[in-house]
Amino acid sequence: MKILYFAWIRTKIGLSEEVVELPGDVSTVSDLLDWLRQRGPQHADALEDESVVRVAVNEEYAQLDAPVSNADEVALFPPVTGG
Amino acid sequence: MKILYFAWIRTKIGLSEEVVELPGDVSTVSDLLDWLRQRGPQHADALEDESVVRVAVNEEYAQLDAPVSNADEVALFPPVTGG
Amino acid sequence: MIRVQQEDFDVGAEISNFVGSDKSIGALVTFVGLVRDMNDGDAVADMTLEHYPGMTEKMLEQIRAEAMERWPLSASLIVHRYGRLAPGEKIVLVITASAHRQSAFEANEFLVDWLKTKAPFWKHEETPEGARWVSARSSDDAAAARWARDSQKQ
Amino acid sequence: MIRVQQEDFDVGAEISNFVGSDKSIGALVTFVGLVRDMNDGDAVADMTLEHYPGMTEKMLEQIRAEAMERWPLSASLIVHRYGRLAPGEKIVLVITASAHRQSAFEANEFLVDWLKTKAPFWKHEETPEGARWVSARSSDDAAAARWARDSQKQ
Repeated sequence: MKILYFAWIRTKIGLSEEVVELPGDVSTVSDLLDWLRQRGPQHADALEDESVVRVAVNEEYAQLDAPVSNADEVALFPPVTGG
Repeated sequence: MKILYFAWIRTKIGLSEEVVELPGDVSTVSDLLDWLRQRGPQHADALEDESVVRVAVNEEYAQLDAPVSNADEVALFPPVTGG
Repeated sequence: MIRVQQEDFDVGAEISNFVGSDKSIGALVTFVGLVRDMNDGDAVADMTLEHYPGMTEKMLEQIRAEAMERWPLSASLIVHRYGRLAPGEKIVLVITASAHRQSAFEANEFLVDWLKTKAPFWKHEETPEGARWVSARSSDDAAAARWARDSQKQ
Repeated sequence: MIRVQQEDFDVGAEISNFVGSDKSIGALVTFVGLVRDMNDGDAVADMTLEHYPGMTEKMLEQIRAEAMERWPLSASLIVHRYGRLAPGEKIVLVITASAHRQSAFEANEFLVDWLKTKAPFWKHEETPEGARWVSARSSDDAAAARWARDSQKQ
């Protein structure tokens, strides 16, 4: 799975993207966030407060219960501030 | 008094403006309209339906009970359609 | 500022002049009204806008001042044309600018609704059915009524 | 049409291209968002807009299509910039055109509200207090919520 990070989630994690191999028990966005938080203190810190984490799966907004697989591109970012 | 006519009130009356000397019993916009309707059939026709006559006294919208005198400039016109 | 003129205006140039070096503007809303080639089901070949010189400028300045007082605007501009206009030509320009978009949008709609119902302009159009004076729309009165305040009559 | 670009845009030229020879347009509404030199009480020296290439274009096109479906628009255009921007520079342009003004105003506000709350852009600003990511405003969420439909989630 390709994971993209934007804005302060990117700067806190220190990566703009990474490619990961998901373990078999990660099947939803919620599982993915739990799993990512275990990858290290920076991931844990950046993703700590789920209320300010927005998720897109294959360039579409997704909810916590949306399914994910290794073939997907997932993006994690804070609430947007464009316009 | 200088009276200006605009749009179809102008074309019905056949005048864009006229200068008149008011008789002493004309003291409000309403009196003025009554008096003008007696000046001829074109005036009577153009000013027949008061619901579609708008009045300005000295370039400000005025109601039927507003006072008028010979020193004023009065304009009579249909509802506006600009913008 | 307000202007009543026969000649066309350049929207891009008006916006540039308008913004100038003011860096406190976050939102700029522009309304342009154009002559349509159809009105009330008939083709329109040409239009002439009559106005009341003097009162027009006075009323536009009054309403612009009211908008500036009701909303926290950086600036506002009204340009309204008169005379003969062909379909596709611009009739009116309203620009409002503010730090935030809500004021800029609201003040712009207020000014346009007001222009449609109070500014002394009258449209006369030529159609295949003959020439005619355009009738006022009750929907325009309803739109303008949204902005009424207790402190204001009419 | 939608465009996501680093370079500036010319509002006058965009409007001219946009209207073209369409004489059915009676009302054209333009929104321009600009970088302010103050935000949340601090001077802003410079701003950088980060975006998610790919998703940004896709989302802008989706919402533009939704506006075209919800209002009887002749046309609509969204241009959004990214990269480094100084105070006074233009960030975003939204143009909507319709036969009548109500649709043009409503669709424009809908698109701007949506852009503020759903388009994947993030502002990073430099102030005397240091650099910071701009926080989302709950007032923007409230504005966007006005347009929610039962048939649509989020």
